[in-house]
Amino acid sequence: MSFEPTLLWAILLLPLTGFVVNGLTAFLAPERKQIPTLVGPGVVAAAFVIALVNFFRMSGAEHLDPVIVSYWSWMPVGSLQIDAALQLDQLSILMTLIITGVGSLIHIFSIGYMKADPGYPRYFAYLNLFVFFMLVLVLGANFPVMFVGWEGVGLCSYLLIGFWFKDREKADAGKKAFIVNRIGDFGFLVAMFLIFTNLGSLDFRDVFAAAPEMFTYGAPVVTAITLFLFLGATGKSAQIPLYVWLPDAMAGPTPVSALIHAATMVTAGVYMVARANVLFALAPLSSTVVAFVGALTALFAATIGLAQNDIKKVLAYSTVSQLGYMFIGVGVGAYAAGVFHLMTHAFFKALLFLGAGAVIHAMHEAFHATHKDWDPQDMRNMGGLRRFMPITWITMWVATLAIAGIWPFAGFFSKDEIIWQAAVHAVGPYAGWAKLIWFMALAAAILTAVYMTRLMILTFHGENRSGKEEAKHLHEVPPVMWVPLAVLAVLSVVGGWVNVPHEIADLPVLGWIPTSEWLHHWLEPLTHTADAIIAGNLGELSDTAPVGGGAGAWAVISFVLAAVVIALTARTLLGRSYRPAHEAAPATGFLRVLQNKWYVDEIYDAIVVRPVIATSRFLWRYVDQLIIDGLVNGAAHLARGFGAIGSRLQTGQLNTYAFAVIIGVILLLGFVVL
Amino acid sequence: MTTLLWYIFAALAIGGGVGMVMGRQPVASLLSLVLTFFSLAAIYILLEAHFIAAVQIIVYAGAIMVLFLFVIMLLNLGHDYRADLRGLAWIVVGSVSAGVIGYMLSRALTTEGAIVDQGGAEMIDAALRNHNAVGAIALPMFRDYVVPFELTAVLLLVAMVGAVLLAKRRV
Amino acid sequence: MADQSLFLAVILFAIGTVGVLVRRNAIILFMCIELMLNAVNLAFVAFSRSVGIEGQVFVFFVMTVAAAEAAVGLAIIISIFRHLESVDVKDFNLLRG
Amino acid sequence: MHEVGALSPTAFLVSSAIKVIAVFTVVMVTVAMLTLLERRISAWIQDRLGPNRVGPFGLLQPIADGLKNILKEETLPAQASRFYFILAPMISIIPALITFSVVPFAAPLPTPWGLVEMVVADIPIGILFIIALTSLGVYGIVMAGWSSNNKYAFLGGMRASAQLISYEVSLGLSLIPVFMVVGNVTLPQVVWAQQEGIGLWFALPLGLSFFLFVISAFAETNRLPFDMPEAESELVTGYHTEYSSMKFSMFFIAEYSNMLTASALMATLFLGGWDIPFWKGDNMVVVAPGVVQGAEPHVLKTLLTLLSFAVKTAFFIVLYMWVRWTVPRFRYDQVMHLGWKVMLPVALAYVLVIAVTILVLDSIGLPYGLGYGLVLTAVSVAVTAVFLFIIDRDRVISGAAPRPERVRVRRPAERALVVEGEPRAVPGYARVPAE
Repeated sequence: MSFEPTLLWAILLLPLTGFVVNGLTAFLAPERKQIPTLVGPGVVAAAFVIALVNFFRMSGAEHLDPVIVSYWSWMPVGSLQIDAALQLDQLSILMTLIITGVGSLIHIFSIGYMKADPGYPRYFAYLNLFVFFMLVLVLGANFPVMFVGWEGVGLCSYLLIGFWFKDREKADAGKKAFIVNRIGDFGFLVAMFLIFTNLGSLDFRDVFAAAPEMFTYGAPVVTAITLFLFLGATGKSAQIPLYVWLPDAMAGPTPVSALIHAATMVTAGVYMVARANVLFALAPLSSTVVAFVGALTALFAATIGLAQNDIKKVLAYSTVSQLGYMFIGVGVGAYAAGVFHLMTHAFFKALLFLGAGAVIHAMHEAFHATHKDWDPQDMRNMGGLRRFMPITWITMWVATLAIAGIWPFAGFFSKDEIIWQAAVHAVGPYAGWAKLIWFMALAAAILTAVYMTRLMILTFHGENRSGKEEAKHLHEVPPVMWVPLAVLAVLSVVGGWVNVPHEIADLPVLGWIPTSEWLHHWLEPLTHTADAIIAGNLGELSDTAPVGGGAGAWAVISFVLAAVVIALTARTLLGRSYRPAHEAAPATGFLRVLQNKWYVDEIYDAIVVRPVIATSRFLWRYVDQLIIDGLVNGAAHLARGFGAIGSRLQTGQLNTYAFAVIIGVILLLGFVVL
Repeated sequence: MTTLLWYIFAALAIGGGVGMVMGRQPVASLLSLVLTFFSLAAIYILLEAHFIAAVQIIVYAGAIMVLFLFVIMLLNLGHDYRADLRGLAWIVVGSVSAGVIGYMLSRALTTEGAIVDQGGAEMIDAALRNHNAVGAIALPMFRDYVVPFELTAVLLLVAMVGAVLLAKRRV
Repeated sequence: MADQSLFLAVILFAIGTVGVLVRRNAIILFMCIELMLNAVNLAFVAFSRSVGIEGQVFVFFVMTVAAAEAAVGLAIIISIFRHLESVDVKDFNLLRG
Repeated sequence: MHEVGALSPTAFLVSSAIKVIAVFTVVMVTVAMLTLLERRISAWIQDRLGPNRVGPFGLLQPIADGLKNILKEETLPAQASRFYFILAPMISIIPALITFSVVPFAAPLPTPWGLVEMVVADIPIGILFIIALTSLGVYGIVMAGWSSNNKYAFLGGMRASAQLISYEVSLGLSLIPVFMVVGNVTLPQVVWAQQEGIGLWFALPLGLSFFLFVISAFAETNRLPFDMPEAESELVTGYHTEYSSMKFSMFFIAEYSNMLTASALMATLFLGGWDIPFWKGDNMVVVAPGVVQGAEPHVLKTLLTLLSFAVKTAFFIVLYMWVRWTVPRFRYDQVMHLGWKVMLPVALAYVLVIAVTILVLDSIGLPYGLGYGLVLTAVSVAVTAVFLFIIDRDRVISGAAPRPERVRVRRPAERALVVEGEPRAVPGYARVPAE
């Protein structure tokens, strides 16, 4: 069935216009804050409306084929034909809705958050540019266009992390993000070259149509392609081993963390794997690697999150951990589940970050009012904020329950589905790994509940530790900031209801929400090839978890487990008393290891950076200076010896040389002719 | 008519070439070479390569040779003739080798099957009719030979930078 | 006419060759090389009568290269002239062994 | 479409011969009259009378001059290269006259034997031919300068070669927007594009090109303010120093016919050629031998359009003369500066701007027509404004003035101003030149 998208180009062009307008404002009249206030959020909201129109028109149609709109020929070189083309399908419209929807809420929040910043127009210019590139990424109809968006969001991320570039540390964080991302981009590029040499095209439609015929299941080439693609994904989506930039990326303004480093850009890797699902389905080894790296990251980041004191750092590691879940989902072959978690995560993680932003905003204003130089982001300086910021408190609890997986919040459905899918895919040659992944995912879920409860208790409950004078200045944030929080809170509750599996709907109490499995049906046209490949090669899926028990039972178990863990953590932590950061004793033992993030940065320094330097030094001192220079000098001496003889032939006269050339030409011609 | 013109211009081209080699003063050599280039442009027109003919005059006669002329004048090599012909031995050797090359090339060209007519003349006629003189050559150049075209652009840029750097007095 | 043009190209090429061998003025050497390039161009155009427009496209590239070569070559000659006060290649003997 | 009928081969030959002779005669006579016009205009500008004795209003003065030139003694410098010395005036006059052959000077003429196009030779490479020929103009001057074996003549030749190479580049580049908009390089098509295709004279939609072309054309014809090669005050008269009698006169004829051709070209390329403004009745183009598209050809129309063409050309000629007697000469380094550092980059940038505009207009599907032209006009006006008021900032266009000397303002020293609590008078801001 054919479908004519409505104003598809405008979705892209609106944020770009916003960028131009705000950028010009930043250049010409930085003090004019009205322009960015109107234009910045306005263009994104307008793009959201257009996306919504398209979405409703699409949802009326059954089994829609992807709509490809080609605007102009971009790189027509020989057999390589790349168009500047956009692809509108079920996945990209979903991503567009998330980006523009959550994006416009965050833009609105930013009006309040960045109100006093001198770089206000520049901030909105970058943010709009980011939205533009992110939309290019998700709407592109071929790998190169996607790559343009991919690089573009990396650029905007760099610009926004280093937004306060006068602070050396923040500028360095931006550079770190940029450099670590380059490693991933290298993987993406190599994957593109491989795809082009093997399939002769880079258009999504052609590649995914040709791949099942060209590659056998588990062929080395497709495994290599997918592994390189995944390398790209680990860079952008902050997975082991390239996750290290994301926690540092918290140096940017908090709404940026919410938009870029939680809700949208970091999900690009997940989107890419989901987009290339056909390729990944053909490569079981790569898929297992994806899922296992995801599980490892989920667990690992969760443990680090347990011991962080900076409210944004906790959320950053939480993001890394939740991204790990998404990779588990897309890795085990449950692409819809991964995208589902991507969506719900966008709601509640944006909410958490914006809530944290609100808290930081309030703390900052309080400390600013009394000129206290305490860190407004350190949770040890907070405490008891629920009395001052009730709306923030409630909405953040909603998000916490969602991320911890409490029924009926959104996270329950998405996370439970991923864990369950990991369990049922534990068949075939990699069954053992899948079981391990399932177990790790469960463990990470428990840790999630713990660190999120800890964050809430430390921030909002107990005694206020900011100081008496400061407490007078604490107050709720203005409506322009709490309204987005409220909207996101509603979404964090109902966001999961679009995809309730029938197993849960069959349960007595939890089955209150009717089954829909809407998202599965919605994405089915894009995933059915991959599903067929997996079903054809993996065989019958398991219907129980590795240790027994069906879907319904495990849903109940994980819900109860999360609830119990939250209750226990809350009880334990509420009983303790905390001291402000500058009075607190340094952590000891294992807690210190966690607080220092397992010393990963130091380990990287020791096993990557220093050995590279040491090896280079060794190569320079010994290999280069002794062996190679020795060889070269020896060769030179030899050559000089010959040259002494040969130089007698050199007359220095140009005509003689020309004559030699001509003799050569005559010889060659003679060879050809005679 | 065209054949007659062809012979006239061919004779002029050869005459110009000989005049260039024999010319005593550099300016005289140069002007003879311009004559050759001009005749070649005329021959290109007879071969229906109108665009190439125009470019031949614009680039060679109009730009490259004027540059040569400018350099000759800049170095003031105008009138004072300095003997720069090699000795008789060289002249003999040179003529003989050139003759050998000429003979071999002619022989290669007259070999049966060396030149296969693939209907180029008709293709060129059709292209000229459909896309006019400039379009006929622009289409293959910008479609099939984009990469070489870009490369020549880079080459020109590099040459320009190099020339400026070389000819600059103080770096 | 295309066939005769090929022979004309051969003759011009040979004249250029003679010039390169017998002259010592660097600028005239250059001009001889330009003549040889032109002979090749003529051959390309003549070939384009049998293989199609591509022959003319290549002439265009040759001309570009010739222009680049002339620019760099003349710059070299100018800078040599500044050192040696001569454009006679017999004076350019730095390469003598 | 109007079928008038093609000419038979014989009629074609006859009509071509007639055109050649007619155009040659008209051009030569006009050139002769131009010398008189120049003197009259210079006299008018300098508030004097000018030649007015020979014939009514001095109209027979050119004949008298011609007679005088023929009767003067031929001189030949002793050390001159005789062959090139004699060849030089011929070489310089040929391109100037040949260029005229591709300029269409009137609407096609219907005759009983078929349709006669009012252009001597409509060749497929049109404007490229003109560029090629203008690039040859330098040889005559350089040869004259070199073969005279005279210092001044030689310097004039050098300057000419440098100046002509420099301005040829911007001349060619300023024509590229015209190619791009017309989509063809033949001049009748250029005229047609201005009549019907765009419906605007290119002076509007390609304003900056027009501006650059006029300046380059001044430089290419060696007219003031770009008369470096002659430069009476410095180089005696440059390359003509050693020439006398008719050979000298031929250089003059070459200069004036160059001027005439350049004016005709400017009129054709940018002012609609023989188009009569605001009248659709003359909009026609020959699409095949004997077939006309657009309005119906008529003898009267041909005459009217010829008049229109003559008026436009005359306008540019008068402009040439007016500028010559108004604007002072550039210094040599200023000429080079203007050519390489101003005209060339601007022409390149303008090509880029027009190319992008055309690409955008084509991709949004705006039909080729008046609207298209108006958008281009808007772009050109904007670009010209940017060029004149932002890039140039009154430096080059108002005569390549020297850069204003940098002045550093010394701040009053703050120390040692207070003596015993009494503030001393603060010395004023002293202006000192920068090191």
